[in-house]
Amino acid sequence: MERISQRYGPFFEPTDWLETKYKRERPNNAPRPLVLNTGTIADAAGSGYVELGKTKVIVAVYGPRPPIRARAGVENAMSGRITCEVVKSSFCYYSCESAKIPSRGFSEEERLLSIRLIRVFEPIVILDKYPKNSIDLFVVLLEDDGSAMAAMTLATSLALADASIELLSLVSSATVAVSTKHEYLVDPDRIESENAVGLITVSLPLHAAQLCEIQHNGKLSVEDWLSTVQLAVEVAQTIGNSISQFLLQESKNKETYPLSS
Amino acid sequence: MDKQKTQDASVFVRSFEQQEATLAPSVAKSSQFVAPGDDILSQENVVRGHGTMVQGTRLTSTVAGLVERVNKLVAVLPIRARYSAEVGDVVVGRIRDVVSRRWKVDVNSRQDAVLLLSAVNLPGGVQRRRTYEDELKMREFYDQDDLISAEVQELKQDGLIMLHTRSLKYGKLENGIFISVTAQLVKRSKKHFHHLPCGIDIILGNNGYVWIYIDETTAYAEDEEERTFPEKKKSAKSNIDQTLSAIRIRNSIYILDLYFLSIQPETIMLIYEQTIQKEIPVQHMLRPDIMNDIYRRVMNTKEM
Amino acid sequence: MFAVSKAERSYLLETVETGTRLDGRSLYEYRPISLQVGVLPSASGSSRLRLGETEVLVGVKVEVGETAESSTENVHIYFTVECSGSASADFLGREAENWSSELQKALESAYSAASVFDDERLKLVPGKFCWVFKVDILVLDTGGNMLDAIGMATRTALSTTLIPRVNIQQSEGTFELEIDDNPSACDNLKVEGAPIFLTFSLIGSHFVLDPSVQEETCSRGRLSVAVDANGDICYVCSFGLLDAVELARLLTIMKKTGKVLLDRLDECVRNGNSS
Amino acid sequence: MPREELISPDGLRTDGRRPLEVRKITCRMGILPRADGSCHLEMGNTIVLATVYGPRELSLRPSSSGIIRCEYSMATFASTDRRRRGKKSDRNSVEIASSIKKTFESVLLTDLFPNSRVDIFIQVLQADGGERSAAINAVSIAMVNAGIPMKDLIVSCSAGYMENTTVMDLNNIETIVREPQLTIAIYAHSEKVAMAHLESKASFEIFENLMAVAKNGCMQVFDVLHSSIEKYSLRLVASRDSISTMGSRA
Repeated sequence: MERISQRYGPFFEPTDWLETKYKRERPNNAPRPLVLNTGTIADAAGSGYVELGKTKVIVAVYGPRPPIRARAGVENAMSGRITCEVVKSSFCYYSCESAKIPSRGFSEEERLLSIRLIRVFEPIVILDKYPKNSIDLFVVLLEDDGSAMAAMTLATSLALADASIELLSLVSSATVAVSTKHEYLVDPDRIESENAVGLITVSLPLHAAQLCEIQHNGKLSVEDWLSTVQLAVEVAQTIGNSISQFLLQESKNKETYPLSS
Repeated sequence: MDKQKTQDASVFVRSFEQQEATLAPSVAKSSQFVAPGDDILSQENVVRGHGTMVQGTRLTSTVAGLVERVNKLVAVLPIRARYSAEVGDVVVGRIRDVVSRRWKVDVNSRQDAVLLLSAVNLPGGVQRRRTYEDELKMREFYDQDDLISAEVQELKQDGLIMLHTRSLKYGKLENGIFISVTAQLVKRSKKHFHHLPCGIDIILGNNGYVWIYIDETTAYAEDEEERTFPEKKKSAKSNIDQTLSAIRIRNSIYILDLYFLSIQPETIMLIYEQTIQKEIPVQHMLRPDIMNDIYRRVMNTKEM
Repeated sequence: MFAVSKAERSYLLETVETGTRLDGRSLYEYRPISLQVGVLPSASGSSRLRLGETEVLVGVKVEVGETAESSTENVHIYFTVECSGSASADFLGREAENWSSELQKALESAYSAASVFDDERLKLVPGKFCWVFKVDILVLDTGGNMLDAIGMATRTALSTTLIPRVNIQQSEGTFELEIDDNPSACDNLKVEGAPIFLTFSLIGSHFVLDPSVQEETCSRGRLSVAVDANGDICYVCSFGLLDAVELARLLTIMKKTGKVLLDRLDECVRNGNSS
Repeated sequence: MPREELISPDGLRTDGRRPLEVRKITCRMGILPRADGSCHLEMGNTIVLATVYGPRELSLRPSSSGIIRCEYSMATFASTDRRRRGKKSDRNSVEIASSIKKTFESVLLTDLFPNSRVDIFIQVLQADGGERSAAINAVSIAMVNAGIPMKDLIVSCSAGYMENTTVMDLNNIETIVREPQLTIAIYAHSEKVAMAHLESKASFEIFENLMAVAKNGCMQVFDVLHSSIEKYSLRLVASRDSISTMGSRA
């Protein structure tokens, strides 16, 4: 909890300055420090908080509960469904983008992120166990300093586990950027992602040799692409292991709680 | 060679325009053609049928088509339109919704047809009373999106179609391919369940919905031994062959529909055999150039 | 919404198991493509493409626009994907909007990655003026695999796009642009680098290329890749559980098929222009 | 555009037509197989695509006669100045859609399909004047293509008054001028007016003149449309019957 209150200064420097002066302060293959938390939101069935460097995401899960807005006719009632609302906090936009804040409703980016999250978790959540129910995800991206989708996936995974919703497996995710100098940068921050020639985000279930989602932007040859994906998978697995460690620890803490009180 | 197989990005303008060129316009104009609003040439005292209306002193058409005269009855049948039902028609339909004691069925008509719970055969006795449990289990009989075959039982005053499946040959459709065609291409006939010579069964619904399937009961009837072990004994090889013939039939029907040719077992087999004769692999059947070729051949054989 | 019954779904799965699809295609085969270029005389470039039941119309408008000082690009390209009324009837509420912004995003991402417009002739005044390409995509009929159809149609529309010649006069730091209106004095846009999309649907445990609506409805996942003529990957988007080991195999198929597809499209445009 | 240029001293218009001449009309029916009826209509450089679905299930409360819905939109690339218009909510589009809806409500025999609806979608692919009349003509053909019963065929044409001449079927350059312009849709046989839309004020004599010219234009349009419907339909009938006779012989 202490780390949440820690403050970071936003970047106000122009981008071209950063391009020349910017230097990665950690090894290329190391992700940024990861902060995990669950149960942050008392009201929700489950919640997860993830900090990936300066990128911060909080997710609340409500449900399984009867859908609030039923969609007529088309829904297959025999399995549940997932809804998702991603919101970028108004202070998460950086100087040049601040003008783009939509006045109302969701921006296009937020809607696309919501669809992506739903697609990641649709095959993972065992929806057959929740017929006629809906699992609602509310995601707030507090600060975006690169790899936001990965952080959101991790936080959602935590929140779903916290809500004791039946999952095939925990989901882990990682982003790898390929820099102009053809370096593989694991877990890139905002500047690195913006200047990358290739940016790959991979989400995968921890306990199967499968992938839930791949998103790639930029141009790479097939061989490079495959090796980048391979690297991202490895990183995601490492991150995933720390997530499951964390959850294990949490559940142990919970078990001991009633005894101590 | 491999390229030929995996790819075809061939160009053609519009299939209908190509067809125009190939079809000889030698149509014996046996009856008058009318468009909406056109006068129908007729004597006095005719009985006006579908597709006609009286405007002042004139008898006019309301659709585009040929004038049909049966004794005193004058009617115009539209060339293409949605299905208009008649009692006794066999239809293929898709369950659109399950509501209280009835299914709403899409039959390509002006409105959804209705299949009452009391109009289906329930397990355990044909004339059993419909209980409350039956009502709850309606989705187990026919669920949303399921395909069924049924017969038109009754037409209500406002055009509502009532269906029934009270016969063993009607009911849920399984193990096959669905294809939708123009309803007017399927002529009303005594028989709508056909067993084609290639071992495939089809249901030609009057409403333009066609179901192509492999009827396992007839397939195994020949061999008593095998009949006792269905599914398991089925050799994979024959299964693939059957599937391929079913797809070939599907594509043949697709071609008939595209070129607006009458769809009946004979014409389907004509296309089917033509493609076998020319050794056209089933995946190439729907290529525009090949379809055009098949069409031209079929029209030529007809003239001979 | 496209309806598929359980029986149809299981028959489709069984058939795909055996290596064929319900319209007779093999697993890695495209539906027949029909193409027409120059359909809209008022646009700088246009094409109409039909892929099976899917039909799209693309119009390209070329304008000279102002650009930010820092920008070094010669071309700004904007995509809009719009559903014609008859096609939008297949969607409910927000779905159409999400769907078109997804397609737009994919196109933008792929085109910005592929650096299509590295052409000297497109140079105007760096940091001052640039070309603005507005690519408007109108979906006439939705029949599955929209992304691939749109990708191909966009590429062909761009390849027929005519760029007017511009005379640049410089006087006291201000630039005067004089656009040559003569249609014969136009340059053809070079789009060798433009990518196309290839989409696989995951049906059962098999991947099928160029899914139809029915196959899309029955699929558990999707893999869309944008490739350019060199076989480089410009964009990837996938969802649904897919085996990591399959990726390499699928990419080889895509690379090969993409090449053939590009050749065929180019050939077709050439034939269309000459006749 | 200076006015003198609209009609040359020889009495020819900007696109080489005589005042009482409609543009070249071509139409193709049944081009979108998934729709019940569709029509791709070109009037000179104006291209319109109309699709008709139905009559199909009305999911609302029951009604004693059929309900018609109409959507009109203009593609972003339709006009030379690319504007982000054409959204269904656009005021101009809504107005045209509702006027087309009303026009066809009067001519379709909606009593024949209670509890059903007919959906009309109009997409203007290229706008070069006379979109309203092109749209009506296209919908009319699409209705025929869908086999929906109608009292009469509706045809539409525009007329304008400029430089002391009345001309029919205006193109884009001619519509820009602020002079009286009239678009009418009439029942082809009974010649009843189904819709009339006048822009700018016109004196009574000019109005009558415009009316007569537009009507004349409608009849020219009707001839083209009727013959293409006949050609298309007879081809389909021939196709259908040719093989069925053979089928019975086999």
